[in-house]
Amino acid sequence: MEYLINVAILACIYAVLALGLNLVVGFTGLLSVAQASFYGLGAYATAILLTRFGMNFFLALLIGVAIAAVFALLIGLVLSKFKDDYYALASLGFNVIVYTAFLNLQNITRGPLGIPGIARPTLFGFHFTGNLSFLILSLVAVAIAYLVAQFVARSSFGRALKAIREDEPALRVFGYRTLHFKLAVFVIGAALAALAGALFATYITFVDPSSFTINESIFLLAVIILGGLANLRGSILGAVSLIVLPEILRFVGFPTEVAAQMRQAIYGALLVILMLYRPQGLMGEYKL
Amino acid sequence: MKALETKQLIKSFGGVHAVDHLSISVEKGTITGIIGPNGSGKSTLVNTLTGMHPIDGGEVVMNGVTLRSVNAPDMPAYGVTRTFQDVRLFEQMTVLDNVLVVLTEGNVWGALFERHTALHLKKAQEALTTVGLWEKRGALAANLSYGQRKLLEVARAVAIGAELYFFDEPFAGMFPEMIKVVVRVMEDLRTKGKTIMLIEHNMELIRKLCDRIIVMDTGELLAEGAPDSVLARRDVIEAYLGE
Amino acid sequence: MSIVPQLVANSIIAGAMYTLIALGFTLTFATAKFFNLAHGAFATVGGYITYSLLVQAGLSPWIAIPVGIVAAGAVAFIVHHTVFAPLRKRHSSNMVLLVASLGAYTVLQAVIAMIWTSEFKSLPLKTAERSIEFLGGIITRTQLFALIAALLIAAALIIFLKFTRAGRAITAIGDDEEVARVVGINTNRMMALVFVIGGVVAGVSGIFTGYDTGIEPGVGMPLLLKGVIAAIIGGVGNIYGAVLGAFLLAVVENFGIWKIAAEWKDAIAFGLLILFLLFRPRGILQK
Amino acid sequence: MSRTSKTLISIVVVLLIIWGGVSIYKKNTKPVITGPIKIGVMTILSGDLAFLGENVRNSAQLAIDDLNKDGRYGQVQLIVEDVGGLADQAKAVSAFHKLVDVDHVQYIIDGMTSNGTMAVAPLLDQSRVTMVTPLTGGENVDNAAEYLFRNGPSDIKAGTLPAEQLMSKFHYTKVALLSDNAEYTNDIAKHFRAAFKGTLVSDQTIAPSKTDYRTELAKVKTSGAEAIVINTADGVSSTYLIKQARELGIKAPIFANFIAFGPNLLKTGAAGGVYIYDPEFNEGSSAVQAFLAEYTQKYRADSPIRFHTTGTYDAVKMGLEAITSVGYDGTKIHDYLLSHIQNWAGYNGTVSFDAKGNTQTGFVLKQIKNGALVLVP
Repeated sequence: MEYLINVAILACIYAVLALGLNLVVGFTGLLSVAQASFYGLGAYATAILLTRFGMNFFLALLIGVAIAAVFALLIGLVLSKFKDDYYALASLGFNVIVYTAFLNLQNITRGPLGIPGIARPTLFGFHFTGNLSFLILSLVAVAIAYLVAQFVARSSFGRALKAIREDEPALRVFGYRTLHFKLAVFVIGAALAALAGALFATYITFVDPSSFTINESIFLLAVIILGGLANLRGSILGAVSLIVLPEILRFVGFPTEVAAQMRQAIYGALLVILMLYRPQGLMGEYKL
Repeated sequence: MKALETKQLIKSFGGVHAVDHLSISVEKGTITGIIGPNGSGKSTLVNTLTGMHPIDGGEVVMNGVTLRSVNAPDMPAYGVTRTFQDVRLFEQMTVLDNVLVVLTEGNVWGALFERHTALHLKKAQEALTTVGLWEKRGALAANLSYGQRKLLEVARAVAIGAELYFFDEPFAGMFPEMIKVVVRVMEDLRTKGKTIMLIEHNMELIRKLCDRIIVMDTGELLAEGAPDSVLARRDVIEAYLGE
Repeated sequence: MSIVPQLVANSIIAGAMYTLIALGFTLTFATAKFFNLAHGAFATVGGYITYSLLVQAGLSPWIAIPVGIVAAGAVAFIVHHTVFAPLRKRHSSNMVLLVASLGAYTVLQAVIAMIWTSEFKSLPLKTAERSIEFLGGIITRTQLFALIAALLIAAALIIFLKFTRAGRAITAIGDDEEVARVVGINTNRMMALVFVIGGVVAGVSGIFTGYDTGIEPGVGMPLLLKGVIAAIIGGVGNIYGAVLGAFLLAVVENFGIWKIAAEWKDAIAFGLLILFLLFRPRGILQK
Repeated sequence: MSRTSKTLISIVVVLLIIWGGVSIYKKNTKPVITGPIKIGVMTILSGDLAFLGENVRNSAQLAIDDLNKDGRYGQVQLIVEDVGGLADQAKAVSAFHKLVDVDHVQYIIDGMTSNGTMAVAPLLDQSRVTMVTPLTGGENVDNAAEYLFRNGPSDIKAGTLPAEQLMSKFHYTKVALLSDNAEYTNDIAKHFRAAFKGTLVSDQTIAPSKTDYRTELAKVKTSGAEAIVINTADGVSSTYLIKQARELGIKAPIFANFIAFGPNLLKTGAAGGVYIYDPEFNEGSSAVQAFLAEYTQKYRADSPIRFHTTGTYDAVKMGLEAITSVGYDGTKIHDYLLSHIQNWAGYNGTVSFDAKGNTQTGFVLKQIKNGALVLVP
């Protein structure tokens, strides 16, 4: 049971990440490979505020989200200069830089030592220490993330995002200052990533830089592409399937050394096959 | 009363003047044809006037305001809108969304907290009905026929409701009945006192629609005046036939 | 003694390595117009095949190295044939191609790890490594060879593109694929050729990496990323640019970690990339 | 189209979940206490460090076969779970829950890098499951959890011992330190800096798992160091460092930490004369040599990290000892290890757990001489 709960919690965390990223990639067509850096910013901010200042989780969470949002604003400002594959490359660059900062700014992040002993969230004296209660918290987070994403997607803002994705210069002629929209959606995506980060930090109760590499960003890209671009339910589906898949492989009984590689091979093959036969992903409404 | 004026307008690409010290003026409530051989700078002129290319010299006067640089997002504020020669729809969006997006809030905060209203929908319906695309409102723009795509662009321009319309070769590749539709749209706009600048190669339509025409060649103003007189001029014909 | 000559030497060595990986990448980009991340895996394949023939089969380098290079080219051909060609026929966007190439890379890396295990391997030298005094700095014979190879391959590519029929055809495709097709160039065949050449060059870089520092299945991506940065700051799609960019990157990195601490090396490299994308997006050579 | 795919996918997902559920159910039905003794292994089976994980797994299996020749423990089952590349926290936590929840494992051997160990540590105390790491650990790991034991050598000693010997034994006053920016190497470096009384003419932190250290080494070369201490996080970067140091004509003697002594170092010609602080284990004992020989024979390769092999053997042995004497219960096993593993004769030598469940296993100075690692008197 604990095991299934654990898998469910992880799926929730990744669902929140995916929902945020899908707004940026799926709706706005900005191929961001930087989501893990905002995930990390949220996780570290929460971890530090909880361990050093004993702050309440939900306050720490808000501050973490705010910090990620500020960074997203600055990074997004630079990224807004780029398009398509150059955007992907530049955002990847930022992920590397942020990761390197986690590793080297040791007086803040403790570098590779990581930050242990992060307390589980508490609300009005209720402690989310048990995994079941934490799962409920995570599900609430997914619900919030989903509602936020849905609100954005269904608003006029969301329609404008799609138009930016399709033809930004043309949209400008109809009175849109598209830069503001691109920044706003990037910030929202980052904020959701930070929310996921706060959950991750308090669930594992330990953070270190290794969780926020470019590989994580690439994995997240695979999640939303599999689930379907510009489709929110797709993001959740993608997160669930790519988190459950390796757990199932534990029971298939590959020889252990192959199993790990097999997982990688499957991710890769999945991406190739999707691009070949279904570039919008399973439930997608937008082809890259 | 002038709807638009350019003074010594310059747009150059890599040293070559695509629009070369061009000074024109357009009366309100008229349809002005812009003609000239391919590469004479007609579309470049429109792109420059709608802020898609930065101005490299000269001035533009739009509804009374004198500008040295034109910023695309300001177009609705100046009451200006356009269609594109190379059809530029929002391909992976529905026909309806293609129109709604130009109607709804363009400010980021406003847009975030706005859903499209019945009013938006009504305007969109009017625009789409005039070009006969309302039934297709659910289809993806990408799946329309070429002519329908052109019509959708017209609908988009009509829906936003401007004072000055640039139509960049709207009739190209349209069936006769579609042409009729667009012609009617333009005439309605004129009767409502709106101003239209029309780039077109079909001289028949030019004669039929335009009150005045402007002839461009290699970015310069070659001739202007009433269609019949201008189209009779030798140099104009030469410019077209490339002598 | 001064540290600078050695820094210069180090920059030249690193520059040569970056050049080797950047060349193939930039050539493919020049014609196919997308970032091929699988290119990194082609290099790894070359290294590992050579390793197997050299160490496991005990063959002479004169056989092992050419076969390794050919193998890399072959894998490149297969990946192009099974993944990229169909996608291009469908006029997929270059983001689709980018993601697909990422997938291809991931698969290749996993397969390599299954065959050769994840353990780090280095290609053995017949005779002991010899160090050479070079502009006051010290480099090894392998590194000197790498430098020569890098410059030779760059020259060869330039000559090939300028003076051979196929080369000019490829350049034509790079300028405008439609036009090229109209004037009767078999673009698909040429595209395959481009990928094979790219793979071959990648193979060479993989083998030198194997000799100079060694390889493990994941080595392809970091290697390629440096190549990509080099290609872009030099002016992507441009052979001269790849060489220039590679050496510029190497110099900035090495002098950077001299003044700043070494652990920021990657950040320095990507910082340079972002600066270029912002202020000189088409690279040193293109205006 | 998208509706059909939706239904299709949901079906697939449902099937997968059922599949998972069934296999879990199968495992669940196994009686917990009666039936085989289950020993869990959480380790790294992919990525650069896979060789490390495979070694732990192989050693544990061999140890079980060895200790259970006469079948005195009945059936002993080894359940190995991968924790992904460089131990991935999420995967580590999943692996733990799978072992404890599905397989009802009470005793785990830890073959993870510290980030995985740290992620799992709080869960050990929560679910009262005992975990022993035959790998190394510093302050981070030593204090991570009550139910976490370390029978591998201590990072603290890995820092202090070289510092003392460089002064007292070799009388070096100007030393260069090259240290990877990784968890345990930072720990080692910290204690080295604290204990070394001479001057560190060059003290550089280098990015882990890079390949080109020429510029860092150029700095060292110009610093005029009498000796160089190499403190890398894996045997790969150390190989580069040593190779490139010699290529750059750096003659100063090199002292490397144990982990720097990767499987490749002996093969590297340049490594001749390099000093290694090798974790001590009962090398003299014929039993240990026999076991290592058995390993080589069974897996057709020498153990890449021998003290992991012996440490894993000890971990298996003390585990089986505890289980058979107090029953298959994490808490009891934990208490047994604390009370009974005192001056306990194992392949790592004489082992005693302190109150925090850590041994004082240390290091011995060795040197690479013509392709072999020999003890320095």
